[in-house]
Amino acid sequence: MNVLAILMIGGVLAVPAVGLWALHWASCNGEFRLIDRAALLPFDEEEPVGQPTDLILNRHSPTT
Amino acid sequence: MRYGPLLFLGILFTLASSWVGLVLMPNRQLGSLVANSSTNATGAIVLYPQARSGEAQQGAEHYRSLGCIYCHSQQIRPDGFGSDIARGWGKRRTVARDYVYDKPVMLGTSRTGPDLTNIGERQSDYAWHYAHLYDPQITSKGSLMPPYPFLFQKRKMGQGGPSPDALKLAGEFSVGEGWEVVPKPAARQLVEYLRSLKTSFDLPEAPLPKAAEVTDAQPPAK
Amino acid sequence: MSSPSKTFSALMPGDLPEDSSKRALLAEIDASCRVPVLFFVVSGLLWLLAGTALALVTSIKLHSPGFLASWEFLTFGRVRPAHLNTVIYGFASQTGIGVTLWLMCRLCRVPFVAPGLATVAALFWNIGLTVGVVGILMGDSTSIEWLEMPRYATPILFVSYALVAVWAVITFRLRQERQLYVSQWYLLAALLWFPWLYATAQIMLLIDPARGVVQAAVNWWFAHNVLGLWFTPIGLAAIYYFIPKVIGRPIHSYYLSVLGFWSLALFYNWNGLHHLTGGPMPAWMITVSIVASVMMLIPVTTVAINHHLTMWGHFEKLRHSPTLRFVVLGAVCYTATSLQGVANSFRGISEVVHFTHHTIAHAHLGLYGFFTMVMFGSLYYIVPRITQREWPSLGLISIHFWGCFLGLVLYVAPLSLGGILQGLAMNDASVPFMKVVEGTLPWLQIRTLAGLLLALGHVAFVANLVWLLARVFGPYRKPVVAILTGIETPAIAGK
Amino acid sequence: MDRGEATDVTAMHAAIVRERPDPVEGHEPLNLWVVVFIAGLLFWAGSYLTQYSGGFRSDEFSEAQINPAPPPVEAGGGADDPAAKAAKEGAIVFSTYCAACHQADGNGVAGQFPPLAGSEWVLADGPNRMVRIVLNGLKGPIKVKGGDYNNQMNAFRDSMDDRQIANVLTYVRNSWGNKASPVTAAEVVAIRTAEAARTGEWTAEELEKIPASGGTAEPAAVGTLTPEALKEALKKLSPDDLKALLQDVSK
Repeated sequence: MNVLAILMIGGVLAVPAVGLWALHWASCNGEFRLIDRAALLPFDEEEPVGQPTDLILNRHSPTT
Repeated sequence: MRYGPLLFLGILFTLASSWVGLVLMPNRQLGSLVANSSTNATGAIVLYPQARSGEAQQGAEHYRSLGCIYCHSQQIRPDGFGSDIARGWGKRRTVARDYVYDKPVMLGTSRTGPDLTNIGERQSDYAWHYAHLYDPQITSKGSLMPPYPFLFQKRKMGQGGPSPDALKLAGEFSVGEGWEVVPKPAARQLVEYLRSLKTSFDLPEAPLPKAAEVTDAQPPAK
Repeated sequence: MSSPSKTFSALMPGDLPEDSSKRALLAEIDASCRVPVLFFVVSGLLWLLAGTALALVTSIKLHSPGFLASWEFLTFGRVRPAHLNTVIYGFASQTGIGVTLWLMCRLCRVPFVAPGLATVAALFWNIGLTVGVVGILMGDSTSIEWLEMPRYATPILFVSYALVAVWAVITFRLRQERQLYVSQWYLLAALLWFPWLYATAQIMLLIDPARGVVQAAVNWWFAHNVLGLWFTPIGLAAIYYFIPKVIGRPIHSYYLSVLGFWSLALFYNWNGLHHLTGGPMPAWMITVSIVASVMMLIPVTTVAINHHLTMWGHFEKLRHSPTLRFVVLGAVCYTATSLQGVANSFRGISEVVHFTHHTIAHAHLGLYGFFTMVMFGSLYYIVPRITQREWPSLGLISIHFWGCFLGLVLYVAPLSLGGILQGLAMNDASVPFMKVVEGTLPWLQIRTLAGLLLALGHVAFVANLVWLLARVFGPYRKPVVAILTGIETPAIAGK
Repeated sequence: MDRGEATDVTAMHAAIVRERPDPVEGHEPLNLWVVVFIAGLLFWAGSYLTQYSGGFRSDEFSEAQINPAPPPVEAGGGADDPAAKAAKEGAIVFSTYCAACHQADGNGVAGQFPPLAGSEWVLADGPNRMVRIVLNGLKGPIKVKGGDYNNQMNAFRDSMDDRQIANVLTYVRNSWGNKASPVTAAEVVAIRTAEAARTGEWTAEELEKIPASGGTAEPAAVGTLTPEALKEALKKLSPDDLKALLQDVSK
């Protein structure tokens, strides 16, 4: 029982510690550098930004 | 984010937190709960809850197999929270200890039908349960509960008239002269299970309404 | 499952059109996804049809209890879990895995690794599922909600799932693109969370049942996390990919995406026990879950803002892209159902709606309105690319969309309201219970009507897909340009 | 498909034009209000958690602060008016134990369960028979409101206490158009003690012999044991038998 409690407390302290360490490690390794670059990942030279795809319905409509 | 490790770590820790909190902790707090022993008025030791008789346990298996849980709950919410107690479904809220012998625990999440936590005390009549299972319309007109004819057997009546446990079917439900409907073992076991559902026992963590409260309100004298 | 497996012989990447060889990586990736993705998707949709049929039976039984009542294996208490398991593990999970495989390949920029592995996994999944659903109808249902499939079926599912997870890790390791897109976080998380949830639930509920109400805690920890940590991440991953992809514009704010993902990961998995409010659980467990449920406002609002601002100025494209239509509808339903969930988790509201049909409506708004819609949208985008064929009938697409949309509205709105009224009546002890029951009747009948509309949509979709797959056998046609420029094509003339 | 869309010049250019004024997509920083909103939520979470977690105990099931349980039903109802209390409890007891067979509207089920509404048995000028039925149950043929019934009602002597029986009978005698004198717990107590020896259900004929109202029925009729009857019986015994009997009883 007591042992378990100690383990619990230890875990409660350890988990955030590891988390903080991981964050530090990550930032040192440039994990967060230019993080928003990834926003462009769905696109490529064949389907670049600015080219809508899959517009197959109601093509006769005046709006396009 | 370019590399995996951080992502993996985060994914791991987030779920680990609730796994500890909502799985391990409950198991540590309630996983070894046992029946409560108390002494009743006559000084005898009373154990509650008690493991079910064989028949009732088989009935529980039918209850599970037929999916009764999808319309009937087995939990009484505290007085003043919902109308569970005001409707007389139970005398007190149910607590963890009420379920220590249930496998699986069938609390239920729907009340298309009434709660059954205490049905064994509210309705212990075999005849009623048989009629109700055979066709709920007999006992409860307008009920949305399906009939369970496959739990009963229609057979020719013996020379000695209807057998003792034959259903008393009249009017639109009668099965014709010389025929009778009798419950199969499954029906009997199911009813035994329902009759075994009783929670009107005192528990330290959930006492029954006190006798004092019971006797203070006398009906008006003539 | 037989029709797809027959299809595949004709689907091998041999019959690719000449001019597509010019297309670089994308074409190669899409082509490599054909067999495994189609296997998951097609069998998923077959299960959808089965699940829809079971759903209709269930719904009719609920307001006409005499319907099909004389057969034990078709009694309400068995058809209902059969419906749930077919749509959850048969349709939703398999289609979700199919979409996941394709997204992973595309975002990792690697052609499908070991298609054989994934195809075998799909095969086993369907076997396990058939065993499980038949087991339920035969009376071996465990009566543990969301885990009704009997013990002898689940290991098969688990093995097949493990194969998928292994595949995902391999693909992830081999990825050519080092940057990770938000969709990939969600997909990876889902793929790693699910086995953990499933294993825990199986062990503590079926293999070595925990004592008493601990089972209830595990049950709802699992059941809610199947939604929150399995379907929701896959659905959000698809939304995060397809909205920017279709409108040709990156997601509005990447920081919001980060916030949305980690707050979801942090809070969603604590939600489960709000299903036991008022039940025989220590107060703190319920309270913790309520707090976590309210915290869900963070991921929900951030994701909603992000998607809305991304769509801003592009709403007219909804008229032209079936993918966008379904995906955006799904995104809206996600916001709606999440806010509804937050509200329902409060003790005061739970007191009314708990135990009523309101919960059922809520679940369908989430799993159907959100997840299923997003999956439909994704398939409209994926299937033409991996089969090199266009959708034969635009008319069927419209029938599909409007059937599902109207059906959804007609299902969720009335049943939510009916559930609230039911709860209010039930909490008034002076109303006889039979009166409460009678009060729910009209809402349950409307639900059957809605179910018919949904079924219509599903049939239209599957018909369109079968038609498309049938063309895979024939000579390659070049319909796309014609359709996009509005020139009549055999397909359009044919509808 | 890609080839097709590439040929769709108009849409493509239209889109590109729309993109120009918006070059920094994916780079939008966090909105301050989002941060404030989150901080507020976290604060609420902390306070709610500390206030309503019952000290994270395994045997603390109620978050009383949120749902102060009103006084129990027995004491609840119309303030201190005992009549209101009695009526309220009577209704609850009825829905708990009786409504399943006799139905919420008291009309029973034709051929199965006899009606209570307008039943001559219920409206009898005294509760003697009804109390006995509730205590020990009833079986065999019985005629109610001209209808024939032959079913079994089980005994409630253990599941209901005297006050509950009194209240539910008062409720039955004054609902669905019924109008009859209320039943007091005292009457129930008297009959319960008088019939302490009784086991098994009553039958209609047995009950017919009991006067509907007035004090407990004469012993002979129903084999009850009032003190007077006991004295009479003992007088008939021989001294030895009496001694033996007393010794027997005293142990």
